[in-house]
Amino acid sequence: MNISTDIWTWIAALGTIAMFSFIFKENPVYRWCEHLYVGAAAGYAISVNAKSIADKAWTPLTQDGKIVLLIPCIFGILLYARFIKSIAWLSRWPMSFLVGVGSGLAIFGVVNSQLLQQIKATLLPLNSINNIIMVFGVLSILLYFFFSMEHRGAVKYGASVGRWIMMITFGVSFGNVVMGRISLLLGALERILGDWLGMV
Amino acid sequence: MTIMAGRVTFLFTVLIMGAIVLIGVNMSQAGKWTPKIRRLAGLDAVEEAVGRATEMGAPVHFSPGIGNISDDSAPQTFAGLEVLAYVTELTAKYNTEIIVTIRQPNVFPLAQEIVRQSYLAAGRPDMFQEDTVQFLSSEQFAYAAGVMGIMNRRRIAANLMMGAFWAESLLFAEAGAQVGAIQVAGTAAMAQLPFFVAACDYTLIGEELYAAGAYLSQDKVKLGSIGSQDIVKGITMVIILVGSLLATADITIIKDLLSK
Amino acid sequence: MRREIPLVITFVVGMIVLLARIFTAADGGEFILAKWAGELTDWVIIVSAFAVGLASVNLFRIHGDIVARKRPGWINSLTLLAAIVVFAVIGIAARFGAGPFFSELNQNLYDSIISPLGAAMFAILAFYIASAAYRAFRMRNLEASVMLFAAILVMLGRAPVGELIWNQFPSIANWLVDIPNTVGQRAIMIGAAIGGFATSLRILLGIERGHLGGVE
Amino acid sequence: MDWKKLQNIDRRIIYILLILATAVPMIRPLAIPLSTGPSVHKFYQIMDAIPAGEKVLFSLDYAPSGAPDVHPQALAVMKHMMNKGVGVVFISFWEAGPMFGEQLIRAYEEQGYEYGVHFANLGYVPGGESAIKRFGEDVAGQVSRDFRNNPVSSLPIMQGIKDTRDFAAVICFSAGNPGVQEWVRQVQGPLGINLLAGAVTVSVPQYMPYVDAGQVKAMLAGLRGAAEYETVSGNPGPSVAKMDAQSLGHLIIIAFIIVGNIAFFMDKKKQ
Repeated sequence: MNISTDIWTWIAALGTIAMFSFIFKENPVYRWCEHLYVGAAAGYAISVNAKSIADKAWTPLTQDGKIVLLIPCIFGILLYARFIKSIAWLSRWPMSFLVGVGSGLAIFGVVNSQLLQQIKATLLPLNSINNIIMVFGVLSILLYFFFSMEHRGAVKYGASVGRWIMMITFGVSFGNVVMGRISLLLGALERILGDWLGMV
Repeated sequence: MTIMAGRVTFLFTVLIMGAIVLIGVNMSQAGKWTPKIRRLAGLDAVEEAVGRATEMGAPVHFSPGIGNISDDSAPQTFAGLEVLAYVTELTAKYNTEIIVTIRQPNVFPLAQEIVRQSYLAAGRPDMFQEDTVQFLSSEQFAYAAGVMGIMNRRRIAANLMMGAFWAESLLFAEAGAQVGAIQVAGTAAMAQLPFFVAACDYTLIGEELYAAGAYLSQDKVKLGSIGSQDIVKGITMVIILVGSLLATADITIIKDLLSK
Repeated sequence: MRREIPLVITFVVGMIVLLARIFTAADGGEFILAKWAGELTDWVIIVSAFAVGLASVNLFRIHGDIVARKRPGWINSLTLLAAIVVFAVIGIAARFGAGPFFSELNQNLYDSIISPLGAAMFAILAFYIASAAYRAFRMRNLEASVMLFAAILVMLGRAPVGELIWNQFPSIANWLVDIPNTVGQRAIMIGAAIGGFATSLRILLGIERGHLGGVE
Repeated sequence: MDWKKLQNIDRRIIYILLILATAVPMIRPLAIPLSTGPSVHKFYQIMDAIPAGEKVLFSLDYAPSGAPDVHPQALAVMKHMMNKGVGVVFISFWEAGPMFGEQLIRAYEEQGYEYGVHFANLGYVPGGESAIKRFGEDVAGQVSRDFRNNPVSSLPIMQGIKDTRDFAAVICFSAGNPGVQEWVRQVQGPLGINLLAGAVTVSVPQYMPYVDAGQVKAMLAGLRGAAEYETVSGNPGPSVAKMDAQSLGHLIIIAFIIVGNIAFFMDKKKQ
């Protein structure tokens, strides 16, 4: 064994153990570390975002004279209008801006990469067992997602096949990520057993 | 100005789907067509969960996910916020505390406004407190640590998670199970569905999350939209079936059209 | 006015972002919509940066109140507030060029607090995946059994020890991942895309307003 | 026997057994044989065919959270490249990436390898997808100073490098976006670089189409990919030891599922 003498390594290792302690029981040490972590992350985020306001808005605005950047800055300040009752309604402007960009981006993202690409990938020749499973599997699950009709008769049969296939999917995905999750634990153990205690 | 290569089909798809949705919404608003939504066990469970929290005198926790409103995950976040409006009114009716935790700074003002308005609509503006809607952290796992701490210390009786989730999904679901909460989750994040299905009492899968707002509110606009979505789904199924049959005969016309 | 302007803002910026992904300049040169859309995405970063401050106000109010009234756990709340200030000040000093001392301190604080605590939270998933499997994977009915067997087969196919037991486990696992898993993922994605499209469209066109917190 | 109780076994017992099952083999490896897949062999052959004196680029696109799955891959490939005398240049499009570059370098600097000759760390470039595109087309134009604040033009290893085609291979170690998908879209497609990938386990199915289409020449999948690479290159190292922990961890979870089900059925039978 070869215990580390670096103070930062100690902090990291003890913090890791404190977080792990939660799984046994919520306790005062975890509670303290949780608050420290939330505060630290918030402070860090403030510094990162202050820098991005400086880089993305202030510098181009003041040095390159990019006046149009006043708009997002005003929007940003309007977010705080909610604290003043008489002009609180102004805080909806920046929100509707964010929502607008989001819905525009989302329409492109979901239709192009999720809908069209996935439909295209399902158009397979029905000449192998795998392809037949693929095409009819997708169809039966889509049947399950019909909301405006009760599942009766043939629809009920098709939709329940769809449900089974989804259950297999969930089981497979679950089993498939176990390795990735154990890897994370090994990474944390390495921090404790290796970096800190020097046993590995 | 010209259409980008490979985006022609996208343009027409958006126009056709958009027309179907708009016509459905208009007909539903005009009372000419009222689609009925089949029973969704997961959503009936929402009321059950709030009811149980009331019996136990313990709070309800709600998370609208960790997605944003200004990127691809926006629709899931909106769907989650629709459910939040309904759940808040429900808790106002039952006089039960709700704790809403937020990860995205952008989502925070929206969620706060929705909760405030819902309390107002239910005639209980007094129930709104500064810590009803809590921003925790924009850092994914700091948010998770905060949520898990709150669930434990406040001994929540119901845990509702509706929106876009990433790796923290299982952290919440297991921490919720540890305190014995009834848990209902809903997400379209494929990678996290298995964990919700395994660890929660009820899970809304994919599109069910988008149907939730309509189902709970029975709002005509939303119902019309759900009906239209079913029509779009029907067309999709026909395209897949015909396309595969044609592909079997070595005709790739539909596939080529989709690549335009 | 109060109602219309937000709807107009949403519609206009949403359309710019969307159309910039469909159309381009005929001569292959720079396209004005693409330029605006790029500009708007930069604006999102700026507005979001302001929102971080707004959200932090909430943290200060909640925990400041706990500290001021010396409610139970006020020491934790004080720690939280102190951490915000310390990390924000050192971070800003480091990022705005206050010298190598601050840069190094900032890096060390990140590496030994934010990063390991985050990694530890993430690693808790290894424990939770085990307890979730134990609790959920019971052969209660056909659906649950199907899920259970799929999960076990894939686990045996992934861990090296599975191959020692039976050398066919990896190929079974691969088939399960390639075919049934893809089927499910694809179909759920198609359904969710249709739902996501309809939701976004209703918001873009202002048919849905609930997201802005109702109408006053 | 109280089957009810066994069904609701205290979860802490599961946690303790899981810690033991993973920690013990890390301290004392069991050497469970590990088979190696064709994808890893292909990856190894491509890397092994690079002659000494050439340079490769590592794009370190991961953060501490995904690192346990991806960083070991970078370690294994780094070791192979150093043994062969191939230079390695690091770039990152994730803020945390350069830190991992420094970690990779540290062990070799102690052995006397020289910074700027055998390796260089170009640091972090913000801007996601568009940054990858610009960097791909014009390396020196995008990064003028490296992570250690040396002018990039002064580094011997960077002589003769204009764009990413001048590297014998580009390996994107990726835990999400921006990462493999952006490299394929923005650089591999337009420039036709020799692109390989190291992926977190969860992303593997998502990237398979790129491998099938030949856009990504070969891929390492998660920690297991790293362990297989160590085995193939004849230097079983830390990742191989971790695979033993993986095996025991999986067995523990499966054993618990079985115990839970036995208890469930016995309880039902009793009733």
